[in-house]
Amino acid sequence: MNITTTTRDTTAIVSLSGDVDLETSPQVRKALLAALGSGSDAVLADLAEVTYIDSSGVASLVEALQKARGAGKRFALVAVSDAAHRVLELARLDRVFTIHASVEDACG
Amino acid sequence: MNITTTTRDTTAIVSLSGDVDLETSPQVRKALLAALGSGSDAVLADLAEVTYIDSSGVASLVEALQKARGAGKRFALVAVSDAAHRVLELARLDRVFTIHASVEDACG
Amino acid sequence: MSEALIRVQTRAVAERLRLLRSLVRETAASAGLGDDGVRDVVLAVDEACQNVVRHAYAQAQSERPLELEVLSDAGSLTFVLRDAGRAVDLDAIRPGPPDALRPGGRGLYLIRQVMDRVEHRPGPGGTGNELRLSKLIPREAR
Amino acid sequence: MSEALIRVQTRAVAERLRLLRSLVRETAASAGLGDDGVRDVVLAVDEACQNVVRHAYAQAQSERPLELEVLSDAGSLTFVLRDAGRAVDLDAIRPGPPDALRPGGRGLYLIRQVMDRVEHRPGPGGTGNELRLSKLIPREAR
Ligand SMILES: Nc1ncnc2c1ncn2[C@@H]1O[C@H](COP(=O)(O)OP(=O)(O)O)[C@@H](O)[C@H]1O
Ligand SMILES: Nc1ncnc2c1ncn2[C@@H]1O[C@H](COP(=O)(O)OP(=O)(O)O)[C@@H](O)[C@H]1O
Repeated sequence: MNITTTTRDTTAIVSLSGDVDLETSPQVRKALLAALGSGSDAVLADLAEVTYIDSSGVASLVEALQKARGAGKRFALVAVSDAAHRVLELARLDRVFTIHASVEDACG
Repeated sequence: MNITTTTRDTTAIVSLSGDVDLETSPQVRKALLAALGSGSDAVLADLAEVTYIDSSGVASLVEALQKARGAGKRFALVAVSDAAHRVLELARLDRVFTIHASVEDACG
Repeated sequence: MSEALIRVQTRAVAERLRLLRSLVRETAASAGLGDDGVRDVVLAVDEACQNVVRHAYAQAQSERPLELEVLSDAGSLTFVLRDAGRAVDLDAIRPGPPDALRPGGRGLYLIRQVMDRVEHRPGPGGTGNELRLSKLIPREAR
Repeated sequence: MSEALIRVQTRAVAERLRLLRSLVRETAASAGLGDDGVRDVVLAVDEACQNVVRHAYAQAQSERPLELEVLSDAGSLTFVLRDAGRAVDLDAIRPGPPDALRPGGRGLYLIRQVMDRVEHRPGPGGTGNELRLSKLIPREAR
């Protein structure tokens, strides 16, 4: 599992790759909350390279969404991989999150 | 594991793909011996897509080589994948077999 | 007649889940569940295993056995998960779709969504749980 | 102190070797063995398992237990393979590089080439074998 956070103007992009599971989701949670705590007014979670995500990974995304709402910031998912999309669907969260096809779409 | 036998002039090309192990090597052996038993005067085992080979797979290749020698036919390996080459090396067979980079090389 | 394909014993810790997933993936794929079926089954069994990691034992407990057995018959694949924690009544936990804005509480829901049969048996004497998760194998793959 | 990562029990039949390889691959990769090391260890353990499949039990025997345990310590990974067949003296079989033109007889040679330590113990009372195969983990990966 790899996490990279980059910034584009006032948007923080947290890119995840690999398996997000009970072992690795605490780091994902930390990275998302850190990005939301920084000066940026929007945070995007780029899930293009996510090969697997479980309920603990989904919980990190939900927590980030909540925190963003509380702080009046934008939080969205970007380039959601098939593997991740399936789990969001099963968890009935595919309509709860804003999902963009690409970082360009999300920023445009 | 997949085995395809094609013919080019008087050469039979047995292409293997996947894992050649104790479960699948009997089919490999059968395909190689069948190719040697046919009218062709040369048999090439194309190992480009071999992801794994164990001692039972190597044994099938050795048996084919022996049978070819007995029958005065040519038997060679072609496009040996890294995975297969490592095992031939460990078994000290990398110099025993004639190895060509490609089917073109072997037929040229 | 079902056949035990494999039985695995390990410690219920997060660091073993990846290995268990790869094992589930491999058995599900060779049983003929297509890509989508394999993916769903991997998720369900992982969620069940992670419940053992998180709920079956006290955090400080170092003995934390987890056993996973894979049974196969002509028409289905069954994953039997055993722990030696406090016996619980999982059948009593039947939430609908979890609250969209609560982070946790999705594991059992996902498991029940994805598997064709979910059976839980509390162990005898209040100790241990056995969870049996079955998935039908598409007729054309049998 | 070595830790048992996982213990696996299955029937010693050719159809299970693929699954065992994937398990070995996954444990070797997470232990930090690098692509070449992983590949070599997968080969060695597969050869050892396949010897149990081919030699430990009479062909007609349907009970054919095979157990594989993976132990890890800071510096190495050990695969312990147990069968319940006739105890043999594997240490007595020490061929050099096998005859180029004999098809069989390469399993133990490959295992010894690839692993850093190979220990065999015949079981008590003439029954069973335990083969321990260890591989050192490169210092930079520990
Ligand atoms: N193996 C288990 N041992 C004890 N309790 C369990 C076990 N599995 C599940 N539970 C209980 O079931 C509840 C619901 O589980 P789940 O739906 O996976 O959501 P979560 O684990 O996020 O709470 C858990 O909170 C726990 O109380
Ligand atoms: N688990 C085992 N039980 C009984 N005999 C074994 C076992 N493993 C190896 N052997 C013996 O060791 C011999 C050498 O094995 P190996 O080098 O793998 O070559 P091969 O299996 O092709 O003969 C075998 O022929 C067999 O007699």
